[in-house]
Amino acid sequence: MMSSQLPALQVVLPLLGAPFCFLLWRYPRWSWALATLLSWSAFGVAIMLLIQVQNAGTIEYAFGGWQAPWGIEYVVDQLNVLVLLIVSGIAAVVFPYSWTSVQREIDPEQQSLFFTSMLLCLAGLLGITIAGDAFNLFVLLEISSLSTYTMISMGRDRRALTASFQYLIMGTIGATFIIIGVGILYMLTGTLNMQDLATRIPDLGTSRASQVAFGFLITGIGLKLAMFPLHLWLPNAYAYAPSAASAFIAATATKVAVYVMVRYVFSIFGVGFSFETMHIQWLFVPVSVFAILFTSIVALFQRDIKRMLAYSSVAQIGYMLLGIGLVNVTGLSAALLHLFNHALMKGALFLAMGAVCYRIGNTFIDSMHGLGKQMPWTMAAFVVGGLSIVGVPLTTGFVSKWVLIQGAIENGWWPVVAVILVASLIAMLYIWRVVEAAYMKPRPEGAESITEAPASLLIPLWLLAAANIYFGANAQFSMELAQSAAKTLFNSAVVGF
Amino acid sequence: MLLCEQQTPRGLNQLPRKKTEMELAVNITLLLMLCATVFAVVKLQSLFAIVMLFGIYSLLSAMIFVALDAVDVAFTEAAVGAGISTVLMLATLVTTGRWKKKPERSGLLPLFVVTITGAALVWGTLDMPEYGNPANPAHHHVADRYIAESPTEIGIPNMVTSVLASYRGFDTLGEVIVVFTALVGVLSLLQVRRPRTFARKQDNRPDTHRRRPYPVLQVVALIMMPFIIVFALYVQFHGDFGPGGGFQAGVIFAVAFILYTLTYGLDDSLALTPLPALKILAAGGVIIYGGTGVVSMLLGGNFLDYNVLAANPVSGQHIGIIVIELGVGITVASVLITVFYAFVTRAERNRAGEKQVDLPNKAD
Amino acid sequence: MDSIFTDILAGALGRYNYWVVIVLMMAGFYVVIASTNLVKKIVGLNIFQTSVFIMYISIGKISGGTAPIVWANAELYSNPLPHVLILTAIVVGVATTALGLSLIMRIKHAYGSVEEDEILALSQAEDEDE
Amino acid sequence: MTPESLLITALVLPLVGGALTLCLSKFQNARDGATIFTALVLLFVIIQLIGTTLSGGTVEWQLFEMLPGLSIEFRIEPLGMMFAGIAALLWPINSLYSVGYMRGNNEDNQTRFYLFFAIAIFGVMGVAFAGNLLTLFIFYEVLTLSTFPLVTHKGNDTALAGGRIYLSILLTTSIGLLLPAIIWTWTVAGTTDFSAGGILYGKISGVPLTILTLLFIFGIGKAAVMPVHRWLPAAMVAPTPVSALLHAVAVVKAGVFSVVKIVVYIIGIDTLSAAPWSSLLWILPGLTIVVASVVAIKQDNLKKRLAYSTIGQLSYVVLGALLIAPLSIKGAALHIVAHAFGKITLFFAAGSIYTSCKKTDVSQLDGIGWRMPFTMTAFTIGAISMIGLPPAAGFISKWYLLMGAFQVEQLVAVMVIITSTLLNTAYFMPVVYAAWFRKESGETILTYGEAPWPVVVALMLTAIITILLFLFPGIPFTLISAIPL
Repeated sequence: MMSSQLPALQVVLPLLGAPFCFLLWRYPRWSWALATLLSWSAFGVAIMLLIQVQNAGTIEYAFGGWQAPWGIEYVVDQLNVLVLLIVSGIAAVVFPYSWTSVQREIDPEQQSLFFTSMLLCLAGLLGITIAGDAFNLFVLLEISSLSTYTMISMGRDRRALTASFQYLIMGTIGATFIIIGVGILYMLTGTLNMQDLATRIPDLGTSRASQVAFGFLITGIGLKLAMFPLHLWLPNAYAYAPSAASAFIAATATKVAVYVMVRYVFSIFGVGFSFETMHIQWLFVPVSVFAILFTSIVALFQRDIKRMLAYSSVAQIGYMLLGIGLVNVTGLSAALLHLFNHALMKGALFLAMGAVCYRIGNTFIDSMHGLGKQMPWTMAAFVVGGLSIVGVPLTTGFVSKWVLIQGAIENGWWPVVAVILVASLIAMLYIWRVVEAAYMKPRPEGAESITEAPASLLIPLWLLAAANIYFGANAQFSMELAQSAAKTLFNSAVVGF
Repeated sequence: MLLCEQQTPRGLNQLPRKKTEMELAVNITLLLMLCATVFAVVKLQSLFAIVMLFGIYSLLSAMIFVALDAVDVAFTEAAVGAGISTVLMLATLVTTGRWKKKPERSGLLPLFVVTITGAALVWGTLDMPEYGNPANPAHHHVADRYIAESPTEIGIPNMVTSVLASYRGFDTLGEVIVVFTALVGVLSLLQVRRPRTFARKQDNRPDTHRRRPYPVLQVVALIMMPFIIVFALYVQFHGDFGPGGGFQAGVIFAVAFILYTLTYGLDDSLALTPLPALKILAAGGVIIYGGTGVVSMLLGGNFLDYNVLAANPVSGQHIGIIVIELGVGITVASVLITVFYAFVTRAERNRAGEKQVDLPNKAD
Repeated sequence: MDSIFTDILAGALGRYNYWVVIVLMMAGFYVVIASTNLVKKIVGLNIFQTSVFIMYISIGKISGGTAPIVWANAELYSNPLPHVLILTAIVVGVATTALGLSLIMRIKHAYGSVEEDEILALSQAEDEDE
Repeated sequence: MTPESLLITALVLPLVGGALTLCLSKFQNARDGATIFTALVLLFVIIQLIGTTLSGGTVEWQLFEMLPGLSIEFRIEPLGMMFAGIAALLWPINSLYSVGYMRGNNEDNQTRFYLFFAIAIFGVMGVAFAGNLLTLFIFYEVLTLSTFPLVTHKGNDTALAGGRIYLSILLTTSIGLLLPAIIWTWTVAGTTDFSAGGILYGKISGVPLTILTLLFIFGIGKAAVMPVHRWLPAAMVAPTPVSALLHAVAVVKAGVFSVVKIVVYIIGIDTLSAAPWSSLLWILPGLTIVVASVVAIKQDNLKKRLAYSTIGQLSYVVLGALLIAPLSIKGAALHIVAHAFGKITLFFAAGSIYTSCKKTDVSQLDGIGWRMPFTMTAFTIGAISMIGLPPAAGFISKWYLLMGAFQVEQLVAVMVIITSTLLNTAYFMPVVYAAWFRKESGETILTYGEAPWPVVVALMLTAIITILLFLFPGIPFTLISAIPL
């Protein structure tokens, strides 16, 4: 009986845990413990779902016992089980980390509110991923967005407030665009269920209204995933949010948005409509090429390393869109694989920055001189993550770039190959700046002596760093998941799930 | 193209001509009024006027909703848009000031973006299904079943409530969580505190912070409160049969306390509804709603499957809907009250003359 | 000639509702992106969203129908599903508004202004100080 | 021990040595002893493996699979065995030399030096035994990254600037050119395994094949074919033992070795010779040879002169490979060996001079032969080998290269080889002449003699091997004739 309820439990556990977490406002430690426990259970559920999907194929769950399309359903398939695994896995690492980090960055009265927000955000992201209903997706999107705005606004700098507000405006515009798109689709098909939409949209042919709906959905989701040039909210949001929040959001939120994009483009509208009627690749490819180059260069000039990583994220999202824009199985596999890998690397990098912030109070590059000797473990983990961003062999980044370049070569798009490689070199430069500061510059005279971050920060950090190496050396697992999902998405254009 | 051919005007012709013409006239009038309001908002500089116009805009759209047969939506829009949102905006203006300082920036780029977006939409409407046509695809497939089956499957006459609470009950749980999330956010940004505490910090004038008593208003408010609360309870439990339900009831309930705060001050209303109690209720409502789902799971159904709550599925549905509507009402009422208190606290601090300085962004 | 004209008129009559709503939507959208005042931005956002609500409800309207509450004389009910969706969306909207307004009050407190360009200037000065 | 466990030992041993030096960092003698001991054990293991290879055994070991069909795996074949043999033979000698050099010059951070040196040797072993392109690429990068701290060992601005050039050129070429070439290969061939006759036969032809070959040649920046040679002079800021073993032998040989290996086992000689303009490819290394030799003449700094000489000599190997004649490829392989011993001797001598009297420029070397007779004797032997005169190893390899050039009737290539021999003479002989036949200038009042004994022993050893290789070329010959051409 338990196993058939898993899809609901995946979301309901953190969702209903949140009010309890909130009720413990006098006891932040308990509130954190509860949140951590729930994040672990969510990860457990995701693993069980993965096993179920691999054994039995797609799982459907009807809320309230109402069959879709009349009721709301959850669908778990090859594609979103991967995303569920990423989101809950990152949460299972970041939640334990958050306690120590939050002690330094957030006032005790607000801590349980922070943990509640994190839990709500987790629930929202998981819900978006698993939702099989276009409108339910919007509701869960708003849960995750509102909690994200809250977390960002809790940053210590006052610019956190403006960053949060800017994100709120952009995010709400994005969400409104999404409901406009969903509304038009409903008007044309009479259904909100994604599977149902996927079977009915081909009947519409190339109607103008469905093209407009497509446009609004892509723009709305594009705002959410920081598609260049709609990314302006992202750098400040990541830079000024509390460290634990930055790590969690950076590793998961945009990934979920990319997933939604893939879901709409491939399964709901279908390959034929998206790529042959709308030619969406002619948007994705130039935009992502420009994003990759431009934001990588901007990242080079950042003083705040968190902000540098944020710009790097925009570039990395470009890789994923590029993979989608290649319109071949290899490219899509690369995009999905990078979804997984980028979560690991950015998670590790932001957690490392959180540990630095814990000790020195900021993440400016000039404050990090000589840290390599004083915080050897933290900086070593940063280097691992950084190498992964660059795409050095035996890290996850290498595998994604390998497959992405392979996809580009299959299309014979040599300039795109060149762009990917040039961007790797730029990434090398911006990671190198940090390495040089930390390892080759002496600690400034008179600076107070710094000790290594506590184990409660280091253990989660190294879990992610080690995952970067493990999945870089043995990418069989992630690649198989990504590849089988990509194949399904391409092959079953109509029955998109 | 397929759609255009489907649009047989027959359905339209069979309808009483007069009624549709009336609808058309009302509609067009209201829409024109909406346009006028919106253009005033675009042009005006006074924030106070803008906010008031927004209230009017909401009220007008509520009227449109009535004209378009969406009575539940109209009820909610009136309560929320014209009510709570406007109140919250006005409370914000106390802190931020009533006037915009500068004229708009040169709006060429925004104008361009808006024009493109609008043009795309208009282009899209050209082959959209005709407005109001009963043959439109939107009205078939899924909606058919709600209209045909819900009175027997769920057993209540208000189809909106059936869909809201049962068929799409999980959406509504999500909606309650969104409200709850907003509470978490507002509480993390603003504090709820008795104004007396910081008035004392600022100076030693003991009484200036208290509102001058408005005896007439206070008495009227006190008389009105029970009626408002009774009305809220009516809306809460009558939602199955007519427009209304937990959300609208929650808003009305909150309005009673907002009225009380406006006339008696935050000190007194916080004594009436202490903050911890409000927080517990806010979380409690969510737990009641979610708990219903968990119970149905434990009884062997899917999450939020009310059929298993009683021996007879229809009475199960009844129980489920009543319980979850209660959860919605409790959460919405307590969240809105708390949010309002938080806004008032901030406004009171301003009144108490706290300096506007660059403080580190900490919980103040 | 005449039939073309009536066709156009019929088409326009079938769509005027959408068109007006689009105008409203775009006006709200314009206020959001063009206004420099944060409060006005939030008002614009609300207008934008409310207009989308009207669009949804228009989709659900059936000419000559009545509110979807069962009563004896009713022959045709309007579509209840958009109503449900918009109920949810209204609530989401007010939640966003409350959060946005709280942020504005904190921004006012931290920067002493709610004008976007002034805040931007202050932030940039801060960026350079670092 | 089974051949397989020998292979694993050969790979792991340098890392163990590195770990040992780290553990023993407090005890200088024990630490240095550990390094030399590890090097000797490695030599022993490699000799065993050479035995296995000569008797025709094949050894394979797969570490893990990264992606389906794409794994980290090792496979011993004659060419790689030869490369590993050179490195293993020179590591103990170089370690001995390092001990003398590092102590003689009171260098800081000696433990770090030995640690990264050991990691670099680990990289070399990986490159030598790589069973496919991916493995080769990974260890190639390990070699690049692990030598960076060695190049910047002094830690001053010059060293950092040199290090930056070093790293940026090597990484840029490998990521920007070599990596796409590898992925391209994988995309068309479905594998990156090294196998006899190449894997690209029938998979790719025409101009794309030529482009792919060029990507490989320039992508392997370590082969220093102009214009991607700039990193090598820049790397000369490193302590001399590093320049000697790594930038005369291990790193640069890893480059040319990879080129030869790719030409033979990936592209395949027959496939390559069918590609358009393939008969002109040799012009790239040919030009490099001439230009590098001319530049070398102008260098006054001895290590810089040696560096440009290295660039020229490396291109001999590349030239041998790109002439696409079986004989020239054998010559190329042989030149890897010959150049290794000759050039390391020369560097050892330069380091020896620096250690004993801090002289770095050619113009300061008048009469130095009589103060440091062993050093300069060794230098002379090295120089003879570089020029390609008997009785040194360089003679044999150049002979084969010339034969190869005749075989494919590239008379211009023959001219290039002959011209460069003259140029070699022009930049080495003045040094030898000055050292032995010029009088020391009167201003020098310093008295100095030979460098510390470990330095002298080491350089004499390599000089002797250079001559022995001419007299008894049996083992390298046997290995080379086992290369499937």
